Amino acid sequence: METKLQKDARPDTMLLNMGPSHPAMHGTFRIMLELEGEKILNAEVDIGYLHRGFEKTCENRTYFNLLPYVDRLNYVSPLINNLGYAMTMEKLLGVRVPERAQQIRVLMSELTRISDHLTCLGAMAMENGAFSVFLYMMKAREYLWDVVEFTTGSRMLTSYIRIGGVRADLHEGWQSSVRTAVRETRRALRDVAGLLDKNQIFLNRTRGIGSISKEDAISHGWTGPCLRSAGVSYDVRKAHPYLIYDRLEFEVPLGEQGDNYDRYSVRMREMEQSLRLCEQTSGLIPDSKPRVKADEIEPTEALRLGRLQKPPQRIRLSPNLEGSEADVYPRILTGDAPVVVPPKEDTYTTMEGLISHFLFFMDGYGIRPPKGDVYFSVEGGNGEVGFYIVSDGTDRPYRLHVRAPCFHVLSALEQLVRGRFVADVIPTFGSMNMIGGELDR
Amino acid sequence: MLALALSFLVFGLLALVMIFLNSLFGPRKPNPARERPFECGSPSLQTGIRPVRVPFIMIALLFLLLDVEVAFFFPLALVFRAHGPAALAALGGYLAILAVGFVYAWKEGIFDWS
Amino acid sequence: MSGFDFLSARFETALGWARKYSLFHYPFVTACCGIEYMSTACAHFDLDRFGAGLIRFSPRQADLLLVVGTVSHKLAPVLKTVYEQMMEPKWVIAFGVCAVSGGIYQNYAAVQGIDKIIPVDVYIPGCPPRPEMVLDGLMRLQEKIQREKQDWRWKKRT
Amino acid sequence: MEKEDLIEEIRARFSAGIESYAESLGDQVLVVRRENLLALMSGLRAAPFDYAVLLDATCVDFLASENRFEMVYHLFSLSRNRRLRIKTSLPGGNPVVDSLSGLWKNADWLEREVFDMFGVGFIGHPDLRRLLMYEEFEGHPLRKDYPWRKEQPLIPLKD
Repeated sequence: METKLQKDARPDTMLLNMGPSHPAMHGTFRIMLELEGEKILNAEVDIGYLHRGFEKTCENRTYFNLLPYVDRLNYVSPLINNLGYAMTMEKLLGVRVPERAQQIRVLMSELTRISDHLTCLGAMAMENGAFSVFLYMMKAREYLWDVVEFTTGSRMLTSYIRIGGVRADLHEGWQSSVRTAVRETRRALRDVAGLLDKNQIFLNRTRGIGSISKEDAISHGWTGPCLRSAGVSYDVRKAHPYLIYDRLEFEVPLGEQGDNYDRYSVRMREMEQSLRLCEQTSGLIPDSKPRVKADEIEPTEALRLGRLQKPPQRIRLSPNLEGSEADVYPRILTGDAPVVVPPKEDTYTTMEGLISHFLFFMDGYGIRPPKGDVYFSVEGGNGEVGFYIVSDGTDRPYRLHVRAPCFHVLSALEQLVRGRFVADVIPTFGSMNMIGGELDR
Repeated sequence: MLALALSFLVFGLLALVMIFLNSLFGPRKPNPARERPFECGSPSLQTGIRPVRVPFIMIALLFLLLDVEVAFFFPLALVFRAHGPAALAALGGYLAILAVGFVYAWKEGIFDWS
Repeated sequence: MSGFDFLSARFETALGWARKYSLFHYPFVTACCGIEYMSTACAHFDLDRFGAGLIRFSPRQADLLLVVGTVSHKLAPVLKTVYEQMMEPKWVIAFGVCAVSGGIYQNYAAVQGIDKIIPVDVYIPGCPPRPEMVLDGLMRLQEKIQREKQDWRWKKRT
Repeated sequence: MEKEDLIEEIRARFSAGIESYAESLGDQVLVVRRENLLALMSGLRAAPFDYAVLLDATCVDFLASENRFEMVYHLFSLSRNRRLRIKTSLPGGNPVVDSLSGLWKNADWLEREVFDMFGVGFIGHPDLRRLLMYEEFEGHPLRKDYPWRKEQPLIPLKD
């Protein structure tokens, strides 16, 4: 197949593939370069190597089963995708989320935003030769993932933020693990800033390279850290405040020239702001009252007791049953509409609980929002993550489209790379933080 | 002298063994795909070696010349302290001759590309 | 068992031992498992303790192909080319459920498991697998390398 | 920073092209005729309304209805911090609409993706090719009548 680049290439130039399976191309991105020596005359981008048919799959899954798919869009900051999807559905259903769930959501999405920037900058520095920066940042990320893991159960792709709240309350002793994570991340950021900020090699590779003007950035639909590095102050958390961001104070860092170094420094300063947000939110969240250690009994025992005319006392199930804390539910999940998995204690002990649990998962029932379409967006790691959902009243979305921020950021890569040298492609591409799952959906 | 020869012998043999160890143990499974160049997994955009533009060749020749010139500094450096100013004069003469060629190439515009 | 058989058996275990602990892997990273692969290869869960830490980005110098993440139909020919251009002896690890069997993406775009394209030695389930599962998968591959009949040039082809 | 709502002025100035206006869940939605789309968009991008960012452009396939495809554009004005959703429906026979790549640069890729997934043509698009799928792929996967699991492998697969 003759690509466009091959058709209008000069005979004496060299055509090079910076192909999908390349260490710096995150495995699923290909740039075809027309080179005259080291200088790039023309570049053509070829994406779609990680197109997994997300939007088609969404049309065949129920709203509740979509959560794992939504996690895997921007898989570096998965909780923010969950948040975007859950809030879009809550806007469509008109459901209010309790205060504590909103605070936990802010804490969790800020933690994953930091791990998103850590991964992006670590990979960018490693591709430019600073391998130790990558190791420091991965070490810091382990602490952040510890907090996420203890609360949600899995390190990365959690499906923790559900429609109508969050899946479980914070784990006991969460304040100390958040404090350790923030302290370790600050130390790692200090080391990396010392290593890279005035490093002449890093400056030569990034300062003034891949720079974009404000008008071009806006015309390419840039949002997020890349747009802010061009000097345009647009952050969805400030422009359209959601959750409790209006009550928390944080700045929006801006860059001047919009080049690679500005994208790097905006992300570094943004991590500092997210750390401040984590501290403020953990100060706001009242510590959950210690769980009363009643005698937990197994479900079969509960059923046998339930058959008696009047079960002796309120049956408390053993905590290893998924979602069994009935007393915690009202604090972390909405009670407005039947959009939440009923607690196990009701399911096992009352007939209505059993029916509602069964109905929730039965085909054709579950979460059925009203007909119509809705668009809502949150500030993701790379920019504005927007969900456009068209619902036709059944329990499966008729159409679900995701506004992927790095799709727009990457559409400007050809323009930024033309006329530069081959070595400049790596830092420019690294600073844009391309995530395959989000770009190709 | 013996120590020098011995070490050359031992380490030379060791190097040779290491090199041919691979051809002794490596399995031979010829595979046509391995003849094609590796271009990050995607089909290569052009076949064969393209003609190289003239400025590249000129730069390569000039580099060859100057590199050999630098190679001659090393033996001089070994005996430099023994001969004092005479060595310096020899070095200056040697450099001056080559500098003339370098300046000529520079004026001919070898460094300003299209 | 004649003297030669004894010698070649001892020699094969030595060769297996040498190949087992010097695996240079080629990370064919595509999707979410790549982020977990990063934490497996980095300081905390260190892949280097098993002799497999050195990352080679060209198939000419790698003997373990680590397929990490979803392989879509557009990427399948790329994976096949990279596998064929690898040097012998070579092994393949399918890292993550998408590489093992297509995972949660059973639709028009994703290949349902890379063993439809290339032969696979070890399958590591999980979406993404925890780093401990990856290390366990690597240890299983090392056992397999130690046990299997080594292939070398002047071997008596039985 | 939020200036007053200019939606009334928009409806007044472009009343020819606008079919209907609705307020759904707090978002402003304009349904526009296909012919006046380009004129309206360039007008909205210009000074008083200043919708400088094309947030998103996508398409929805209503298989049952006569006007099968519906293009949905989301615009965002940085200075006025307002969002606007613009819809235009295209007949199933020849789904063709004017391309916006002259106004916004990211429309190039967005429209290529919609062409790849739905087969909607864009007049005036500089280089309308498949973006996500490979050239040998027949059909448009996101159409409702394309089967969900119909694979078209590039290389022969061992089963």
